[in-house]
Amino acid sequence: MDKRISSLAAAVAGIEDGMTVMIGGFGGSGAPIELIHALIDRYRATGSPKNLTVINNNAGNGHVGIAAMIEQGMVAKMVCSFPRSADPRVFTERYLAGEIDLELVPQGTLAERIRAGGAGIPAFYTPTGFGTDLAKGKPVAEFDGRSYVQERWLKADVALIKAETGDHLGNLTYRMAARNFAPIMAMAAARTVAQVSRAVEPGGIDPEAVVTPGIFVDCIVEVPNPAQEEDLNRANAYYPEVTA
Amino acid sequence: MDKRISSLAAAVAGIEDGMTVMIGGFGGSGAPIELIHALIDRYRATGSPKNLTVINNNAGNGHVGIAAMIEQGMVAKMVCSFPRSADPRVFTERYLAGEIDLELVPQGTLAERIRAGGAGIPAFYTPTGFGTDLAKGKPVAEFDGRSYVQERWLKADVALIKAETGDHLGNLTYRMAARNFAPIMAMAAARTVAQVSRAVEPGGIDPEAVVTPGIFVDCIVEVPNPAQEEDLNRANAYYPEVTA
Amino acid sequence: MTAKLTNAQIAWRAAQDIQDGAYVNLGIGFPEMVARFQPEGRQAVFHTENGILGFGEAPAPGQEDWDLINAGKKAVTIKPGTAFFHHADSFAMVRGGHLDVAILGAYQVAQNGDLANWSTGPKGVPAVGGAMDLVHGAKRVAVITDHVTKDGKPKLVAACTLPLTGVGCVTRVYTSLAVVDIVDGCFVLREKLAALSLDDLQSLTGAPLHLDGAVADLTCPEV
Amino acid sequence: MTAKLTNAQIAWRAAQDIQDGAYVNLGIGFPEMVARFQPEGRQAVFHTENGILGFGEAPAPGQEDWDLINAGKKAVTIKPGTAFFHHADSFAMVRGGHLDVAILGAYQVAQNGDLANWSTGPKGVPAVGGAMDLVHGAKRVAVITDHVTKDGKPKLVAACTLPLTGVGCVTRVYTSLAVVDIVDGCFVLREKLAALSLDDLQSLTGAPLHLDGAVADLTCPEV
Repeated sequence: MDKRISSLAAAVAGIEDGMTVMIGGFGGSGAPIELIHALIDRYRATGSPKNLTVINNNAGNGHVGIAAMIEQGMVAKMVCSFPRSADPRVFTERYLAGEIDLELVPQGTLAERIRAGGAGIPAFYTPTGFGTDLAKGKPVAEFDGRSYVQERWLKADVALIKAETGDHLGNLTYRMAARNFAPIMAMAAARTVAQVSRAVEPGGIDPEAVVTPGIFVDCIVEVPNPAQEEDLNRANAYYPEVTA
Repeated sequence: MDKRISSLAAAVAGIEDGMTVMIGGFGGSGAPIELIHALIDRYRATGSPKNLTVINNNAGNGHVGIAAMIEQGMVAKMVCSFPRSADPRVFTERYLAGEIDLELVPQGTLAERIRAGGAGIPAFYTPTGFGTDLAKGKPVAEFDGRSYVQERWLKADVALIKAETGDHLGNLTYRMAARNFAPIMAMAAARTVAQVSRAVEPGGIDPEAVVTPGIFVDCIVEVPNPAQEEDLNRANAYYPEVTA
Repeated sequence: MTAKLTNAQIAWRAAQDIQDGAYVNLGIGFPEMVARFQPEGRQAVFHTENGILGFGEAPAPGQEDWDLINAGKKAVTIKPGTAFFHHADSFAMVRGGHLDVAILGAYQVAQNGDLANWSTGPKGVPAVGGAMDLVHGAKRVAVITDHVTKDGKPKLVAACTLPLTGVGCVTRVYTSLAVVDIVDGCFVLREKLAALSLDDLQSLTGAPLHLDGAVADLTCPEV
Repeated sequence: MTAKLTNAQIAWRAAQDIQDGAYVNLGIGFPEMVARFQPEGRQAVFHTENGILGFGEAPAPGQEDWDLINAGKKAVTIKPGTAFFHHADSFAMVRGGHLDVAILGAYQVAQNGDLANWSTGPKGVPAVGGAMDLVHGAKRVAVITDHVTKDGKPKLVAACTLPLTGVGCVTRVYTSLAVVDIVDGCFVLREKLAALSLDDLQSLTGAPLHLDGAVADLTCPEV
């Protein structure tokens, strides 16, 4: 078994129109920029995939990564907790124009719904959001005298995540707070694609230090020295590059 | 902040009659033998704690560890998935005599209930056990055409766990499959006591390799070269030692 | 009666259906034997409930490390690519549908896929372990078992009389006499020992055996 | 009107109530300032939603590592004892009651402890982040805020008119004029600026201020 895929294009080939795609990252940290841009390349070349539902904590920043996907018109709906950023114009304009849907989810509920999707838990109760607009229409129940909201699992067709080290069996480690949503998204997607800064042979990761066991990962593609979204935005980058 | 406690006796001092105690370990691997035996010492010296509810995957093996607690008469109820072992006589005899209660829980449901207790999720739905005797009397619900059982969180007053390395802030790593229930029990108990084979200064554990962050741990006590339950049982050990 | 397959042969037959790279959980006891018979060129990744993925064979006697055991509390080894994780993550793998196949023993399997393999009734100390999770988690749940009980009663039955492990969960049964699929509430015979007549097999089976195309000969090497 | 506390002074006052070794989450923006004012000899352990416990101060400009940020997307640093974890574990810490205190900003706080701090109404793009989890998770939820809005309206109110973040969750409010506890559905005044009369404070507050023993002077150093 060898889960390595040699090209970014091949890694994102399975994503089709209308799919739900989880994308790792919290702001720029952990954003799999190269995978996202490979998907944009495919869309620009073929017109597909479009009408995507994207699950991410945020809704893009500047004009790269998820913001660039939205700018290209690939995204029909965002599921996120905080669709704001230093430069949220791309999402904001489309949202206010009614061109993109938003499902706003409290951050911890978003994380738990994703984890539930990966763990085979179709629904759970949380105190979060009880009595607020974000719980409207959801079942509520009382346990031990306290009120809770019932929330459903979230699953995806594909997860695109960024990891630090990956072995051929798909075992992954992460880099600092770039870990964030990646381990749980890897669990919750039917197919998980990880870009890794360093691919190693099995045995190259200490079994104690594996964060995402390979069972949750379908393929890895090595991207040494990946772009950092924050750096791109500080340089006012656009994807695709704006030519004069 | 320094969570080190110098003696096993002090580490188990807070456990009182009638409390619920989670004890880490799967069979012998991860069993905090020294903490358990310190608790037995206290019971023999003071008559307390007794009437304990113990949550563990199993129900003791031979005459050491949890089996010895049961043999001493400290345990009123076991919550576990598999109350059998190579030598389960201590539990078996008391159970068949009606002297100890048993709540039998499927292993994955046991793990998820404990994790839910630690994560503030009072109830969740699982397919496990649906239509079986172990789901009798529990609420059921259908999601997307499939039937599920509602299960409640499990919490404890105290968790006793065994870890490999612990720093003064309570960050922990484990040793191989001795990890098992310890990380989730640490989350689910009001007070978590960890025996560690090696105590280190903060910074002595790679931040990426921390398995249990210190927020889940109240105190650590160093026990170099801890006993392995399996070795004790192969040597027909008793606790306290049987004197001729 | 025709010579039936040995347990090792049943395990061998089950192993032939495991694909290269499959994630597999083997129930404790008899099913553990399946790991010995992986076909040449295929390597499954074995999962154990107590938090190891990709473990290796048993160590040599005397080389056991009792922190490195499987769900049956037997010593195993690590291999390149092994990963450790805690129990909630382990059962997220199980319940979340990430295992390709779970192979379990059985007291009874019903024609609707119900499985009874954890309790023979109210006597003694009940113990369930991870079986109830496995039957609702793995993408494919297979059973390996003798075709009949020690006193000759069918283990493939119209409806389970023993306490259930799971409802409608088994899709294939490898027995000492046959390979039987469960399709739409029926036993469908896929393979049987060549020397055994269909009538004789039916007489040892507690519910009708349906045919759906040819029945292959169940052949196993001496193992 | 009496000189009110600066934001830094409000943050300083809130910091005085944080015990040594406390696990603390500071909301993004103004509440982050609380970390600057830990009293001598006390060291809190700061949690950030995006998966770090025990992080350190901001790095020097130019030294930022953008994989090492807080929930406000600002660069932080590691310290001896820092731990990284994923988002579900991070919110297990929050929702599971493991944080000793969360300190948040507010648009409105009601006398029953209701908090509104995430939305000023249906205009624009709504964004909630982790606030709704924090208010139902931390053992103690405190608010730091100016006592009134920019146009002079009370932020401590009889009932919130803005969309709620959480129901009955706040137990203490540190404002630019006072320290107010919420007890049994009432505002209970604990401290106020010495130069401010109770009547004047009441006139700036949207619900009755109750007294329960002496009201201390709210004093803060220049910070």
